[in-house]
This record gives sequence, structure tokens and C-alpha cells, in this order.
Amino acid sequence: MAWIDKQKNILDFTLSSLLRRKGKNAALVCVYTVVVFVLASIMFFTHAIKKEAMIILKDAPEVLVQRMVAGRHDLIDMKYADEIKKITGVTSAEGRLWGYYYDPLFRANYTLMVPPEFKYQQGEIAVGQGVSRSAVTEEGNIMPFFGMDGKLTSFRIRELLSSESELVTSDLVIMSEQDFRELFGIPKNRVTDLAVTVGNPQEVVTIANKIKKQFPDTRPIIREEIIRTYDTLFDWRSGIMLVVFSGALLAFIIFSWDKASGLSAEERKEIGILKATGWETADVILMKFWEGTVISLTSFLTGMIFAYVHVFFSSAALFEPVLKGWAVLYPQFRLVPYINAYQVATLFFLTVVPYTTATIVPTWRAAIVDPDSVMRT
Amino acid sequence: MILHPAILALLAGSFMASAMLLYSSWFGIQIIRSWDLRSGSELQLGLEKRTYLISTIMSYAFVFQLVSLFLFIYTADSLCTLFVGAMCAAGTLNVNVYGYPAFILKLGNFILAGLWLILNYADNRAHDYPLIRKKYLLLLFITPFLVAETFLQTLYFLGLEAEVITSCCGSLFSKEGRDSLPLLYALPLVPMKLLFYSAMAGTGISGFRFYSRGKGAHMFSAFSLVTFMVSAWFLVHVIVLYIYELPTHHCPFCIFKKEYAYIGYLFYMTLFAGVISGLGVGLLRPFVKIGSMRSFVPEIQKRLALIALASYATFLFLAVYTMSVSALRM
Amino acid sequence: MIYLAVVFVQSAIAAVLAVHAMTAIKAAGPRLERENSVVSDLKLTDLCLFTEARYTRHPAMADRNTAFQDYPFSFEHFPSGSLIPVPEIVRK
Amino acid sequence: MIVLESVKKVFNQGRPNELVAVADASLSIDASKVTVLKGPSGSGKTTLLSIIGCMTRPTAGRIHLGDREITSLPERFLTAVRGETFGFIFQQFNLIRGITALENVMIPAYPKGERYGILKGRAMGLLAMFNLADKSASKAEWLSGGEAQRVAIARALINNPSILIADEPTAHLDTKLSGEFMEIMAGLHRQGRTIIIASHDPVVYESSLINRTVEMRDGRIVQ
Repeated sequence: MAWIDKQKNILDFTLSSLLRRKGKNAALVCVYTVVVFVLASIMFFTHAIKKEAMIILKDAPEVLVQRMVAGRHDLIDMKYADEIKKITGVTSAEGRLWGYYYDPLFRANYTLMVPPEFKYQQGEIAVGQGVSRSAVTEEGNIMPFFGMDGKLTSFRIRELLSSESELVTSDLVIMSEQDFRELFGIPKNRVTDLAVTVGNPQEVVTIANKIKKQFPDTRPIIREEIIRTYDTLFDWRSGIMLVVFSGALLAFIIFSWDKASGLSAEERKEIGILKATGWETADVILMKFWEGTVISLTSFLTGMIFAYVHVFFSSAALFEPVLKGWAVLYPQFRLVPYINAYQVATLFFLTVVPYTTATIVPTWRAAIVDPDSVMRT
Repeated sequence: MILHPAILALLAGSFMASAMLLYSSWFGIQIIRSWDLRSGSELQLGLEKRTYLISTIMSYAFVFQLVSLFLFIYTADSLCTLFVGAMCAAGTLNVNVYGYPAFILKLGNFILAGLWLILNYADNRAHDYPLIRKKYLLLLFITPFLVAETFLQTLYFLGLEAEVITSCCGSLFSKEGRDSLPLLYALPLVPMKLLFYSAMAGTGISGFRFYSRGKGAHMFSAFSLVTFMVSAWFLVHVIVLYIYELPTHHCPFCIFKKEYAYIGYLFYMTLFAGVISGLGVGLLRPFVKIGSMRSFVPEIQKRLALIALASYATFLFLAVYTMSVSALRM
Repeated sequence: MIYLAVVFVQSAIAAVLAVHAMTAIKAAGPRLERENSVVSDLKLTDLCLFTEARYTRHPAMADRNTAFQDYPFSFEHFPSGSLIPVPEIVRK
Repeated sequence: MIVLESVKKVFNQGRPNELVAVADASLSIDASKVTVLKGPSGSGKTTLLSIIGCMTRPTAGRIHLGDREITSLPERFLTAVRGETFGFIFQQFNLIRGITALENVMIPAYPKGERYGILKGRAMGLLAMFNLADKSASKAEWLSGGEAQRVAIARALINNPSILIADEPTAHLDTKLSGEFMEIMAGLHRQGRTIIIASHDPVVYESSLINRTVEMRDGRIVQ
């Protein structure tokens, strides 16, 4: 296996010559690692949150029906629900009551919501972890809300929603139907929107079409659409981050081009010696190939490891300010590390391919040094 | 357009590959015009040095094509949730008219790059580079295809618009038949099996004949090309059904998934290895008589034939095996 | 030799992380199931990631009359999409 | 054994800074002899030496090595021929700094794909032959002039060439070391190797070892 021994010998020489130029190569590896790290963090984060959203939302209502008035979302009459229930294939149609509440004291937006079955009494509420954090309150405390008439109503907190469901419940305030209607002055037969369940999942689209036809003033939203929208949303966001970051990527490419083409006199002489003593151009290119491989592999692995730790152990601490913006209620969650070979391959493509392309021509230029150049100087 | 990281990666990669190939073609033209090995002029020495660059670029391009082919499929697959009616990569590729042409070009370019490398390998072993002009003509032939691929792929990705919730209504248009494959017609099972097995047999016999007696190189190449196409067609219409154990799911890409133990990679890799080395045998056939190549070309051809035969045999074995262990009976 | 050791250590860490990922995914199963039941019990539709304004809280429920159009393709979909925090003065 | 027919080498052809380094040189060099190319610096010795050593292709003319014509071989094959046939000793020894003497000796053999252990054994053998066994692990830049010179000779011998080419090997050596060098060359000559030296050092061209002297001036062979 002369071929394998040749690769081994050349790799061996490459490693020793890389180690001889520690400073120069360390700088390259550092920059490379940072590039991989940032890209990998973005991708790990968005993929994990996408996947988590998909899993969490798979039990969301199958079809939501909203009423539109003059292009705006409006309350819907429960009569619609009775009619929809009559459509064949529909198992149930229930009203949902929910809305937003801006708390001027803590400058936070809560989502107020009525669950299908409320466990507690009137005048009692359950709140999400984010609400309890921002309002510095806990179980048993009193929480005041301004009603539609400007009067202050107080509620007793009976429960804090579990912290493990924070990704969906952080800003929720759950109360009884009566309280909700009184607080916002919603008439008895009106609800925010309708949640429709369908027996056969393959009929969902047909039924949504039927609803749209029967009630032209509504807009049905299918669960798959919600999931799809989230998918696009996060793809888009990670894409935008990549585009923003592409300047840095470009800088890295130019940097590696420059590193590869800016051979010192010492290196040039060294390649001249190699060629004079019997190395062929292809052998020098092979050596440079191994050099690139070693650098890429080291940086790629290091960058990925750091990104993993960053995203999944520290909950993307470096991104949090960006993602959070000025949201007061930001859920505290730790992502499940969904990673697959596809992501790694994409990452590889995004970093190693540009690096390799940038170094092909400089590598070749270095490799064609004339062997007799060492005799002429 | 969907700003997905993998899409950005594929687009950037393709643009870079095209640029490199255009750059190579430029020197290819110079080589075709002014190559003269007997001359020791600086122009000639310069051109000889260029050949190293172009070989390197082509080797990278070959690897790039292979990886990007799979990444392309994977990306299409991961995007399928964004389109109504798309269940897997097959559906996503059908979202606009550029998907499949881009995919087919990707396939073709990978094979062409492989053939170029075979030619290059043979040529580099002959001390007078007898194929140099032919080699660079082939390069000039490949470049437009790669550029076209980049172009189509860009159009494809630019034309992707996710069907998300819009302001007035949900996206309720249902698109049917997205998962069907264009240009692939199925025959009844028995003729299809007959065709597949006879193509395999033809390749086997002609390959064995070539390997043992050195005759019928062109025939063997023709057979390997036919077998490649027939097998791909058979894979999509028959074998996958046994793998999915569903008589209606024809997706040629789902077999790359984990649920099917990534068996697709084996199927496609053996097909590629088979067709590239099979075609390589015929490609080298005209050059057996060239003085400087006589000593080693037959040996390369034999090795290629062996690779082709082994690959197709593996494919055949995999096919028969999956069909026999499957719970599906047809 | 040193380099091989480095690569070995890196691969080992990567392998450990891969195992960690697998176990973490498995371990997250019950939690996600409980989360699922919260979602189906309360009939929730959206993640609670962007709560700074009502028009960002429920992307699935967005429409064209909100202050920032909530179509997912609009560049400034979320105020938090800006890469630097909004100045203190503007926030009040 | 090596025959040059009207060999010519021009640098920067067709440009204002055109330089004819070797003009119309015809020469035949016998096997197992010691030949010296003699002449002032700039006379084209080094260029002619690199043409003989298959490092450079001539602009015009023909070269025969044994019974093979190698004039128009592309670099890939020229390098292979060179690797099998020639060993080189350079004016400044040209050892690679930062790696050990042993590695320096092994470098020319790396692309041949020999098993590392066997190669290392051979290299150690060569170093031992030149009394350098204890220096094998020292870095190239720590070696003394004489040691560096002997490492360079060992490197030239690692691929067991039949022809040894030395370009001004004594230019940076004192008289004593130059004498030692010539003794080593004498030993190698006794093993049957052909030796070609370019030099304008009397210690070399007046040595009793020399079988033939070729004199050059302005790119032409004078005698």
C-alpha cells in the first residue's frame, strides 16, 4: 500500500511544518473557529427551536376560525360554532376566549386566556412563570387588573404554571370565563375565535375550504400552516443572521486567501527545496491539501463543540440579548439538542467549501515554484 | 426565496464551482490552441503548470458535486413542510419547474466530472500527454452544463415561496399530485422486472467478456449506461415500494432517511460507481492503441470494469435482498 | 503526534456531546409530552418568545392591520429582530 | 551516458530582459566518472547543471539519459526520472530549518510511499555512515558547517541515485572541510557513482579525483 504510506509520510511532514509556524497558523485556526462557532450557534439554535415548536404545537387546535370585519380580526358569534359542527367530518367546534393585557406598572404584555375547564373559583387566576417573575409575585398573592371600565379588579394567584412549559405559557394569565367577560366587557354569546377538531386528519383542508365557503367573513387557519409559518420564520431569521454574518464570512475568505498566498520567503524556499530534492508539483499540492484539511478539521470540530456548549448548556447566552429585544417577559428555557448530520453537512458546506476554494489558487501558485530556484539564489 | 442556511450554502458553493470551472476553461482554450510538448518555451512550461491547477479544481469539483447532490436532496426534503401537498423531497422539487431539471443536471455533471477525472488519470500516466486536447475539449463541454446547473438551481431556489398564513386567509389552495415524478412512466411489474434483470445480465455478461478477453468495451459501456437508467427507474418504481412497504409511495429520496437505515446512499452510490466506471471503460477504448498508453490503459480499463461489475452486483444483491425481506407482496 | 492527540480529544468531546444530545432528547420526551398536553388543554397556538407587543405574541394570528405587518417575510417582523437594543428613551 | 545536443536555455524569452543562460551546449558525460564544470560565476554552470539534473527543461536542444530521450518529458515524469537517477548537493546545503537532521535526510523519499519505519532505518544508516548518528535528533540550524554538509550529502543519497550532482559545494567551507568533502566524494566514486560538480574552487578542480574538466564561459562550453 505505497499510496497510503505516501499519504502518511506527507501528512507527517505537513504536521511538523504546521507546528513550526505555530503563530501564523494559530491565528488562522482561531478566526476559522470563531466563524464556525457563530454559524454553528445560529444553526443549532434555530433548528432546535424549530423542532421544538413543531413537537410542542403538534397538539394545537387543528383548525382555528377567526372572523374578519373590514380586514380586522373581530369577535365571533357562537352561532358560527353550531353551524360548523353540522359540517360532516367535524368532531367539535369550541369557542376560545383570549386577549392581551398591557400591564403599565411592569411594562409587560400578558396573554389572558380562558381554559376549556378552569379548576379554580371566580376571582382566582393561574399565571405563567414569566408573569410571576416580571411582576415579582407568587402563589397566594393578589394581582390587580384594570377592567374595561377603568376599575381595578384584584385576583388571587392560585397556581404558577409549570416552568417546564415556559416556552408556551410564560406570559399566560388564566382565569374563569365569567371574570374574563366582565373584565373586557365581552357579550355572552361572543368568543375570540373557534377551535375546530376534525376526525380524519386527511380531511382538514377540505373542511377548512367548506368553512371558508360557508362563512366568507371568516378565515380558517390550519395547524400545519401555523407550523409551516414557524418553520419559515426561523429559517428566515437564521438566514438573515447568516446574511448579516456573511460580511464576516467574506472577510474570513479573504483572510484565508491572503494567508495562503502570502508565502514568506522562508516557506517559498522550503517548497523550492522540496521540489529540488524530488517532490513533484502534485506532491506539494497534496501536502497543501493535507494542511488545509488539518486546519479545517481542527477549527471545525472546535467551533462546533463550542457552539454546542453555547447553545445547549448556556441557552445561547450570547444571542439572548438579540432574540430578546425589549421583551420584558422572556421565557427561560433550555433547548433540547436536536442535531443531525444534515446540519453538520450544511455547516461544513458553509465554512469548509469557501475556505478550500479560496486556497486552491494560492496553493497551486506555491506549488509551481521552480525546483531550480534554490540553485539560482 | 427562502433564506435557509443550506440554500445559501448550495448557492454559494455552486457559484464558486462555476467560477472555478470558467476560469479553468479559459486556460483550457489556451491549452487547446497552443499546447506543444516538444517546445521548452515559457508559454508551454506555464501551460504545463496550469494543468496541475485544473486537475486540482476538477477533483474538488467532483467531490463538491457529490456532496452538493445529497445536500440538495436533503434540503428539498427538509423544506417539504413549507409547501402544501409536498410530503418529501419529491414534492418540494416539483414546487416549480426548475427543481427537477436542476437535479438532473446535478446528476449529469457529477458523472461528467467523474469521466473527466478518469480521462485525466489515464492521460497523466502517459509521458507525452496524448489526450491533452481531448481532455480540455471535454472540459469545455462540461463547463456550460455546470453553469446551467448553477443557473437553474438559482432560479429554483429564487422561485420557492413558502405557503404561509397570509393576511386575508389561510393558504387553503391544495395542490395535488406534487409528489409525482415527471417523465417517469411505470410499466406493469413483470415487464419491469424482466427489463431490470436482463439489463443486469447484459452488463454482467459483457463485463465478464471484457474483463477476461478484453473485447466489447463499447458494448459494456452501453450496457452500463442502460443498466444505470433502468436500475434508477426500477428503483423508483419497484424497489422503493418494497422498502417503504407501501404500494403507493414512489419517492426516490425518502430512502435516504434514517427510518430506512440510510439504505438509499448504498443504492445510489453503487449506481454512480457503476455508471462512471462502466462509461470510463468505453471512454478509454479508442486510446488503447496510442503508443505511450498501450502499456497501462487496458489495465485501467480492467480495473474500471471490475469496479463497475462489483457495484452493479452490490446493487442487484441489495435489490433482491430488500425485495425478499419486505413485508410487501405484489 | 501532538496533533493526533488533539484530534483525538476533539473527536472524543464531539462523541460525548453526541451521546449527550441523544440522551437529552430521550430525557426531554416526557417533558415535551407534558408540554403537549398543556398546549392541547389550553388550546394554545404559539410560542411565547416575542411578547414585547401584542402583534408579535401570536405570529399565527397575525393580520395586516397590525402596526408592523406581521407577514413573516417583512424584514422587521419583530422589534426584537433589530440587532441592537432599542434606546431606553424610545422604550418609555 | 548523458548526452546533450545543442542545448539552449533562455530566460524571459521575447521580453526586454531576455537572458541566454546556456547557448548551444553539446556535451557527453560518461558513467562512473567524476566531471567538473568549471567557470566564473554567471557562466551558465548552474543552469547547465540543472538541465543535466532534469530540473529544468531546455528551451531548445535534446538530452539523452542512457538510451532514453528525456527532452520533452513533462514535469511529472521528469521528476520521476530525477528522483530515481540523481542526488543533489546544493551550494548552501539548503537544509530545512526547524526540523531534525533525520527528517531532512528523509524528505526526498516521502512521496515515494515507502513505509515510514523502513525509511527511517535507511536514513539512520546513512547518518551513521557519516558519523552523525548522535546528531540525528538535532534541528538543522544547530548543526555545524561540516555536519550540515554531511547531512546534505546523506539527503542526496537517500534515494540511492546513480548520479550525484553538486553545485559549488565548497563555496561556504574552509579548506579543511573542502578536503573532507572531496574525500567523501572519492568514497562515493569508488562505489561506482557518477559525480558531476560545478565549481570554481581549485581545491575541487585540481583534485586528483577529477576525470574530466569542462570549462564554461558566457553560456558556452569553451573546451
